[in-house]
Amino acid sequence: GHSKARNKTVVFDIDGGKVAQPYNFNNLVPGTTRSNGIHQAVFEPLFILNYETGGIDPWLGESFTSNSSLDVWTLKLKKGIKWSDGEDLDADDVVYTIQMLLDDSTQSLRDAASMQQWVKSVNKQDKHTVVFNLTEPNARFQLDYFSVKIYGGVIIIPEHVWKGQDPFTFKFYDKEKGWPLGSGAYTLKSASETEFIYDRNDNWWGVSQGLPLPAPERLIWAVTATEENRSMLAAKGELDSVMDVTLGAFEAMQARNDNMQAWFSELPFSWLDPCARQLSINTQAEPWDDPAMRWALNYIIDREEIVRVAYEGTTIPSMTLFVHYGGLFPYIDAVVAAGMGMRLNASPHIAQKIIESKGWTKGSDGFYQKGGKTLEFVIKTHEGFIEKRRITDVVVEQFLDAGIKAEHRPIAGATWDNDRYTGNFMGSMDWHSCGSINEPYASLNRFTAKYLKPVGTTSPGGNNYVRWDTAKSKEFTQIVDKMGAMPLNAPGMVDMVVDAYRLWYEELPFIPITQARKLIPFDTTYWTGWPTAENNYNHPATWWQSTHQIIHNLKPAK
Amino acid sequence: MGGLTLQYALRRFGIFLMTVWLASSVIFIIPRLAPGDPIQSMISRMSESAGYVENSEKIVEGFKERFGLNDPMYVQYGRYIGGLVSLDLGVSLAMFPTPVKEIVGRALPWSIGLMSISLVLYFFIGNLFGALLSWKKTPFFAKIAISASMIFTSIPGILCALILIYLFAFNFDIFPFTGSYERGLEPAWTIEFFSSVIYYGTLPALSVVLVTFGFWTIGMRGMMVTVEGEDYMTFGQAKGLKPFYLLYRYQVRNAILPQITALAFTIGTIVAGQILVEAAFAYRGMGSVIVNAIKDVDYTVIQGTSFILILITATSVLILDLIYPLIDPRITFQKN
Amino acid sequence: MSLLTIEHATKIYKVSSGFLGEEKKVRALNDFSIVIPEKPASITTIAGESGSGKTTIANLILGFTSITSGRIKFLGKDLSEMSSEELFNYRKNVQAVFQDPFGVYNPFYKIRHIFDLVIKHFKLVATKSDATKLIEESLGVVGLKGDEVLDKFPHQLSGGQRQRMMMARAYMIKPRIIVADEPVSMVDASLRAGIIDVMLRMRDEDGINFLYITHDLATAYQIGNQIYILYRGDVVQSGDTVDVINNPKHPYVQLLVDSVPPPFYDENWSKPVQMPDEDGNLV
Amino acid sequence: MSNENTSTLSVSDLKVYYDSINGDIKAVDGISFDVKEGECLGIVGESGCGKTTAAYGILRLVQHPGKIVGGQISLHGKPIENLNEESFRKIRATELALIPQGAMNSLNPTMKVGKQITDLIDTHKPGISSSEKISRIEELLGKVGLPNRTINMYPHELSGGMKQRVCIAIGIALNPTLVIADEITSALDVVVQRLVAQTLKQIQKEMGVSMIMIGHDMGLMAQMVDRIAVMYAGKILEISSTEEFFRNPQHEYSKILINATPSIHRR
Amino acid sequence: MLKRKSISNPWLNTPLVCGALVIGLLLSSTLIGNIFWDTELAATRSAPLNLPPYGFENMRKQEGVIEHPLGTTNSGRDMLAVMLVGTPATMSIGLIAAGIGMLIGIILGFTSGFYGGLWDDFVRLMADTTTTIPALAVLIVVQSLFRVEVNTMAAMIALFAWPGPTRYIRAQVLTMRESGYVKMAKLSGAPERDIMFKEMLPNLIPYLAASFIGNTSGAILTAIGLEVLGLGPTRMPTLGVTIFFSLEAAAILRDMWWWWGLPTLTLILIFMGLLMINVGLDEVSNPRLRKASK
Ligand SMILES: Nc1ncnc2c1ncn2[C@@H]1O[C@H](COP(=O)(O)OP(=O)(O)OP(=O)(O)O)[C@@H](O)[C@H]1O
Ligand SMILES: Nc1ncnc2c1ncn2[C@@H]1O[C@H](COP(=O)(O)OP(=O)(O)OP(=O)(O)O)[C@@H](O)[C@H]1O
Ligand SMILES: [Mg+2]
Ligand SMILES: [Mg+2]
Repeated sequence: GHSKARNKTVVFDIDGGKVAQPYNFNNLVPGTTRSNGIHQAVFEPLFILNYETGGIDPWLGESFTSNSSLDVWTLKLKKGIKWSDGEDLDADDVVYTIQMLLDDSTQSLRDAASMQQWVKSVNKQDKHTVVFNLTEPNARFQLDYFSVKIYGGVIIIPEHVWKGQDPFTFKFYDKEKGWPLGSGAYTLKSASETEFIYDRNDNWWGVSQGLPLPAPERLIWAVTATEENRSMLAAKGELDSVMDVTLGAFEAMQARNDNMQAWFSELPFSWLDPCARQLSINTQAEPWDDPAMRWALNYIIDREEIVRVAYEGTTIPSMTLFVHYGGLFPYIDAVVAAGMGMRLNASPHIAQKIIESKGWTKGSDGFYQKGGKTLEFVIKTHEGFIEKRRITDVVVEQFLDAGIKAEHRPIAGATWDNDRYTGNFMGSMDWHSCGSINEPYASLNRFTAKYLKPVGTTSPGGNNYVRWDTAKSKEFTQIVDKMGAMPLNAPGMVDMVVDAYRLWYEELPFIPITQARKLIPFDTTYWTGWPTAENNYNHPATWWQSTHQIIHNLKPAK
Repeated sequence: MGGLTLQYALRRFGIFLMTVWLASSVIFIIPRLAPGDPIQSMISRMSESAGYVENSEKIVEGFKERFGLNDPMYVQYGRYIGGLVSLDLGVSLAMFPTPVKEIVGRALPWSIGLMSISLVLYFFIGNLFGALLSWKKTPFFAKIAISASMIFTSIPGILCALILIYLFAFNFDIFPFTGSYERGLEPAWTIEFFSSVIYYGTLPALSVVLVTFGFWTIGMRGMMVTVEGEDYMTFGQAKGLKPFYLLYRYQVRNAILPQITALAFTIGTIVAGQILVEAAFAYRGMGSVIVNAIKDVDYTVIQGTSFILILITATSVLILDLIYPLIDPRITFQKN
Repeated sequence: MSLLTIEHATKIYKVSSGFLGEEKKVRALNDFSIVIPEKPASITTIAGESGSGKTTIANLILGFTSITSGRIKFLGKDLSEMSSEELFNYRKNVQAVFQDPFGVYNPFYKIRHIFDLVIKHFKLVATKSDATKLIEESLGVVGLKGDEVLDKFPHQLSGGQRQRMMMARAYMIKPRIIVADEPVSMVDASLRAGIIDVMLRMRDEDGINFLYITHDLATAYQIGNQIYILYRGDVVQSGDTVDVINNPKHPYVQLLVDSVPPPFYDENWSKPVQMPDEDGNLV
Repeated sequence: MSNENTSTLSVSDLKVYYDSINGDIKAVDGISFDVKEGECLGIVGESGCGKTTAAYGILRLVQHPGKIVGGQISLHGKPIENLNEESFRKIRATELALIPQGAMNSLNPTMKVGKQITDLIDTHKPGISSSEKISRIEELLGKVGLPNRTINMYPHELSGGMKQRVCIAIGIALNPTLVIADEITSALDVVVQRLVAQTLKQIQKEMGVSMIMIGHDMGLMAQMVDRIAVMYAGKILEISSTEEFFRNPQHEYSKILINATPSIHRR
Repeated sequence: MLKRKSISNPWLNTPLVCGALVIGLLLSSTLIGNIFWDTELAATRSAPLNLPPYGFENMRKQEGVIEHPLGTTNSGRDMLAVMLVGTPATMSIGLIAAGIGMLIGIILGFTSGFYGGLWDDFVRLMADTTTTIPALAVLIVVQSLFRVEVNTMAAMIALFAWPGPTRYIRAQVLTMRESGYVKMAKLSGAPERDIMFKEMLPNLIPYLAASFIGNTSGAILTAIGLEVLGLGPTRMPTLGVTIFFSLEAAAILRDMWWWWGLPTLTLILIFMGLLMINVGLDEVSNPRLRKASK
C-alpha cells in the first residue's frame, strides 16, 4: 500500500505552481524551496515567535539571553535532541552552521551576509551552550534570526553530514543515506515536483524527553495549481490546509464543505499577515517629490472602498504604517492619539485644493495639466501578486476620478524589484515597511537615511528605495538609530516613536493602505486543533517554519 | 526515393543548424532587453515570504560573479552558444545549482508523452471531422454535431481544463484533479504505474485535444473541397469506385498532405499552448518549468526550455523535409 | 539592315534546388541563328515538338530570360547593350501574342485594362478621346467593336475574341515585329481561321513581321514564308516553308509531317508512326 | 434513326443545367443520339458547347452546381436513368467507361499506376488472384503500348502521352460496352497525338466496343469516327456519317468547321 | 458563342454576409453600447460586487438587479459594460496583429518572390527561424518584462504572424511571375512596382482576406493565452483579462457562471463569425466553387 488511510494523513497545499527543484534540500542555497514541508516538519527552529502573546516560545532552544550591553548572546539548547539518524544535535552543530556562514566570503549563502554583519565569533561553551560575540549591540538578534519572526530563520545543519561537502553544490538528498536529515518528528518519504510525502518518525527525540508524538502519521504537501483547482480539492475534502485564498473561493468551499474554517468564523475571516500594504512613492521624481502632492494622493485614497472592493471586506484599513498586532498596539494607539491616524475615507476636495495650489488646472479631458504636461502617476506592481494588483486597480480608479492620469503596470517580479531598488518608478504597490511584529524599530529603520542611495544604484536590501532624503528624514534617522541601541520595548520608546512618526507623517514618503490579509482555510473533517482566533496558540501561516507547532497541536476528528 | 543524396541531406542539415542557431540567438537576446536580473528576482522571492532580506546586495553580487553575469555580453553569448553545441544548457540561476539539463530532462518526457498522445488524437479526430464535414454522404446530424463541437476551439486551454476538472473531477468524481500519477506511487515500469499515468493524463490530454482539433478540422475541410474539384476525383467516380474507398484513398490521402506540413510547422506552437494546460493540472511537464522560469527571470532555464522547443520544431520540419517524398511521391529532393 | 538578328544563341537553364543548392543544367536552345529582314514583311515560322526550345526563343527575344551565349540584335543594336531608354523603345517595336488567351488577361481587371496599360506607359496618345479612337481603330482591324468587349471581364468573352484582342493590342503599338507563341493552339478550329487571317492582313497591309511559333505544321504551311524546325534545341531543317514541308529531309521532320492528320475523309494516315525512343533518338 | 436491337446506347432529350444565381445555365439542352454496336460516334463543337457536360450527364457524374434535369438513357435498350446510385456505380467502367479530358490531372498523384488499375478491378471483380491481376494489367499496358515497369511508376513520372494512355488502359480494363473518350488528344503534341489516337482506334477495332469520341480537331475526327454529331450551345445541330458530313455539311457552322481546317496538302 | 450569364457578385454569399454581420456587430459594440448603456460601468468599483444576472441568484442568495442585467464581478465591474467594452478591444488586438503580420507578409513575400536571389534566401531563412521560435514563450517574457497595453501587445503578436503569409504569398508570386498577364504588363512597359502591386496583388485579395481572417483568430487566441496567464492589459477588461480574473477568484466553483461564461460565449461568437467569413471567402477564392461564373 502506497497510500495511508486518509484519516491518518494531513494534506497541505503548496501554491505557486510546481516545485522546480524537488531533489535539493540544501536550504543554505538561496534558490531552494523550503516551504515544501521540509522546514515545517523536518528542520526544526530554535525558537518560535508567538504572534499572539508577543513572546518567544522555545523549540530546540531553551533560552537565548544577552548581556546588558546587548553584544554577547548565549544560546542554551534543550537536552536530548537527536537527529533522526540517532546522532546528537548539540552545540557543535550550531557552531558548525554559524561558522560556515561566517566563512562564506561570497556572502551568497542564505543568512551568510547577516551573520557576518552581526557575529564577530561563535563559540561552544559546553555541549548545550553556544556563545555569540556580536560586532555591535543588537537587541533583536534572537528575534530576527532564530525565532521564525517571519517565514523562517537560520536552520541548524548536521555537522556529521555536511562536513566535507561543498555548501554551494551539496544537495542534501540521498534516499539510501536517509538524507535530508532533520531533528523533526517526520522524515521525508518521497519527493517530486508536485508532492512531498513525510512519514512520522516514532523515534523522535521529544519522546525521550516526555513530549507526546504528533498525531498525524503522514504529512503531504501537494502542488494544487490554480485557485479554482485548490478550492475544488478543498471543497471535496482532499486538502486539510489551504494557503491563502480569496473570499469567494472560501465561501464556495464552505458552501460545499461544512467543515471548512478560517481564523475568524465570520468576516473578515482572515488572519493579518505581518506585511501591511502601502503605496510607495519615489520621493525624488517630479512632481511627487513635493510632500504636499503626496498628501494630495493620500487625500484621494479611500481605504474603506479598497477594503470593500479589492478585499471584499476581508481586511481592515491601515491606521498607521504598523501591522495591527497586539505587541504594536501601544505604539499605534499613541500615534493615533497624537492625531496621526490615517483617514478611512477620501477627502478629494482637500486634494483638489492642494493640487490646484501647486499650479495645476484641469484640462478638457478631465486631467490636471501644467505647462502642457498632464499630471500622471504610474503604479508598478509585481505581476504575480493579484492582491496588490487588485488594490492598485481600485486606487487607479480613485486617482482617475480625481483628475490624475493614473496607470497600473504589472510587471515581472525581477524587473519590478530592479525598477524600485534603482529608483526607476513613480509609484509602487508593495509592503516594504514590513518588519516590526512585537516592537516598532524594524519597520521604521527601513526608511532611515543611512540606506540612501542615488537614483540608478541599488538600494540595499530594498531599504529606503523611496529615497526619502530631506532634513526631516535625517532627524528621523537620528531618533530611530537611538531606538535601535535600546532593549526591546524599553521605557520611553513610545514617545520616541511618536516623535519619529511625526517627521515621517508630515512628508509621507509612502502611503499605508491596508492591512494584508491571509485567508487560510482549514478542513476539520479529519483533523481539529487548527489555530483560530479562539484557539490562538499561534498564527496560522502553514508555509512558515512555525508550522511545527500546528502539527503538534492537531487531533484526529472523532 | 527521389534520389536522397548525401549532398541534399547535408545542405538540409545546414539549414537546420542555421535556423536553430538564429532562433537560439533571439532567445538569448530577448530576456536581456529588460532591466532586472535573475538574482534580484531570487531575492525578491525570498522577501515575498520572509518580509525582507538583509544584505541582499551582497548576495546579488556574489551570484552575479559566480554566474558570469558581469561578463561582457559577447562573452556570455559565446558561452551560451558553446554550451548549446555540447548540449550543455548551463545551470539554473534561480534554482542553483541544478543543471538546466536535469530540470528539463525531468519534465521533457512528461510533456512529450502528453504531446504525442494528444497529437495523435487531435490530428486524427481533426482530420476525420474535417473529411466528414465535406463528404456528401455524411449524415446531416453528424455534420451539425461536428460543427458544434468546434466551439471548443475558441475556448482558452486553461479554461477548458478547469471546466473539465469541474465536471469530471469535482462533480462526477471520474478523474483526478491534478498530478501525473497516483500520490505515493514510485515511478517504475509496472502496469500499476502506467495505468495510473494514463488515468491521470486523460483530462490534460482531453483538454489539449478539445481546444486543438478544430483547427485541423477547418484546414481539412478546406483541403477536401479543393481536392474534390480535382479531375482525378471525377475519374475515380467514373471508375465506379466505392464511395468510401474514394473518400479515403483518393480524397483524404491527397488532402492530408498540406495538413502534415502544417503539423510540422506548428508543433512548437502547439507545445507552447500545451504549457497552459499543463500548468492548470500541475502536470509534471515543461509547462510549469517555463512558467516558473519566466516568473523568476531564470535566463538559463528560459533559454534551455525554449531551445528544446526550437529543436522540436526545427527537427520536425527537418524530418518532414526528409520523409516528404515518401508521403508525396511528386516531391523529389532536388526541387524545393 | 536586318530588322532582327539572332546569332548563335544558346540558352542553358540552371535549375537550382534552392538555398545552397546544387545546380543542374538544361540546354534549352543550342546555337540558334536567324535573320529577319526589314522588308518585305514576312511570317517566319518556328516549329518543333514540345520542349524543343520554341518558347525559349520567344523569351530571349522579349527579354524575359537572359541569353547564355550569342547575341540578339535589333536594327544592328545588341539587346544586351541597350540603355533603358533604348530598351523601352525596343519594347515598343517588339511585341508578342501568347498561346493562352485566358492567362494573358489579368482576371481582376476589365478588358480595357490591357489597352489602358499600353496607352499609359507608351504614351501613345494625349487625350482620353484620342485613346478611345485608337482602341476602336485597333479593334476594328481584328473585327471587334469596343462597346461589345471593353467593359467585360476576360472570362465573359470567347477564346477567339480574347486572342483577337491580343492581336489588336499588339497592333495598336504598331511594332515592327510580333512574336506569336502558339497563338492559335488553344483556340477552336472554327476561330483559328479568323486569327490567321488577321495575321496575314497585318503582314500585308501594315508591314508587321511575325515570328510565328507553333507545333502545327498545317497552319504554318498555310501562311509561313520561312520555317525553322527545332528538335531538342537544335535546328534540324530550315528554309522556305513549302519546300521544307514537301521535302522533309531530317527524320524528325518527316515524322512531324506524317503526323498531321489529313482533315479529309478520303485521305488516310498512311502508316503507323514510330515514336522517338527515350533518349530522343529517332528509329 | 437507328434500329433498337443494335444500338448500344441511346440518349434522348438529355438536359443538364448548371445552377447559378441568375438562373440556369443550359449547358446541355435536350440532346438525343444513338451509338450502335461497335460504332464510333464523334461529337464536335467549340469549347464550352457542352460536350464534356453531355458525357458526364450520361455517366451521371455531373458535379454540383450542375444537375441532370431530364432525359432518357438506355443501355442495350434497358433504361438506366432510374437505377439507384449503387447499381449505377456498378455499371460504370464495366458497361460505360470514360477516358477523361485532361489526362494530366486525372490520375491520383499519390498512387502508383498499377494500383490505380487494380483498385478498379478489385471493386468490380473482387476475388481475382493477384498473379492474374498482374498479368491482366500487363496485357492492358501492352495494348496501349506502355512498358510493364509503368506499373510501379507514379503519374508524375509519366509524360503527357503516357498518362493519356494509362487513362485509356483504365477505360478499357473491364471490357466495357461503351467507351466515352473526351478530347483525349488535345493536350498532346502532334506526333504523340497521332500515336495515341491510333492506339485507341486499334483497340476499339480489336475489342469491338462502341465509342463516343469527343473533340474539336476535324482532321482527327475524319480519321477516327464513323458518324459525327455537331454540337453548338448545348444542342446537337446535325448528326451524319463522316463521309456525308464532309461531303455535304448541312449547317453553316459545320461548313465553317470544315473550311477552317488547314492542311499541309492544299494551300 | 454560348451566352454565359455571369453569376452575381461572389462576395455576397450567405456565410460571408452573416459572418461579416456578426463580426461587425461585435466590433461596434462599444459604439452601439454607448447609446443605451453606460460603458464607464466597466471600470473597477463602479457597481456592487458579485451580483448575478437579472433573474438569477448568487451563492449568497443575492438576487440580480435590472441595473446590472448581466451581473457584476468581484471588483465591481458591470458585466454588460465589460462585454460591450472588452469585445472590441479583444478583437482589435486580433485585427491589428493580423494586419501588421499581413503587411509584413505582403512586402516580404512579394519582394522575395519577385526578385529572388540572396534576398529571397534571407527572407526564407528568417521565416523558417521565426516559425521555430516558440512565440508564446517569447511573448510571455516580453509581456511580463515590459507590460504593454492593447496596441503594442498586438504589434508584438504580429512579429510572429508574418511567416505564414510570407511563405504563401511568395509561392503565389513565383507562379504569378510566370503568368501571361505579368508578361503582358512587362511588355506594356509597366514598372516593377506596378506589376507587383497593381497586377499581382489584386488577384490575391480573396486569399489575403481569408488569411487575414485566419490570422485574426490566431492572434486573438495568442492574446487570450497571454491574458489568462495574467499578462494582459490592466484597466481594459478584454475578454481574456476578464476570464483571468474570474479564474483567480474561483468563479467556476462559486457558480459565478456569468463571469467566465459570458466572455467565453462571446469568444465563441467571434470565432464562429470569423469562421463563417472564412467559409464565405473560400467560396470567393476557390476556383472550383467559382467555375460557374467562368
Ligand atoms: N524557366 C526554365 N527553367 C528551367 N528549364 C526550362 C525553363 N523554361 C524552359 N525550360 C526547359 O527548356 C526546354 C525548352 O523549353 P521551351 O519552353 O522553350 O519549349 P517549347 O518548344 O516552347 O515547348 P512547348 O511546345 O511545350 O511550349 C525544355 O526542356 C524545358 O523544360
Ligand atoms: N461547374 C460549373 N458551373 C457552372 N457552369 C459550368 C460548370 N461546368 C461547366 N459549366 C458550363 O457549362 C457549359 C458546358 O461546359 P463543358 O465543359 O461541357 O463544355 P465542353 O464542350 O466540354 O468544352 P471544352 O471543349 O472546353 O471541354 C459551359 O458554358 C460552362 O461554362
Ligand atoms: Mg512553348
Ligand atoms: Mg470538355
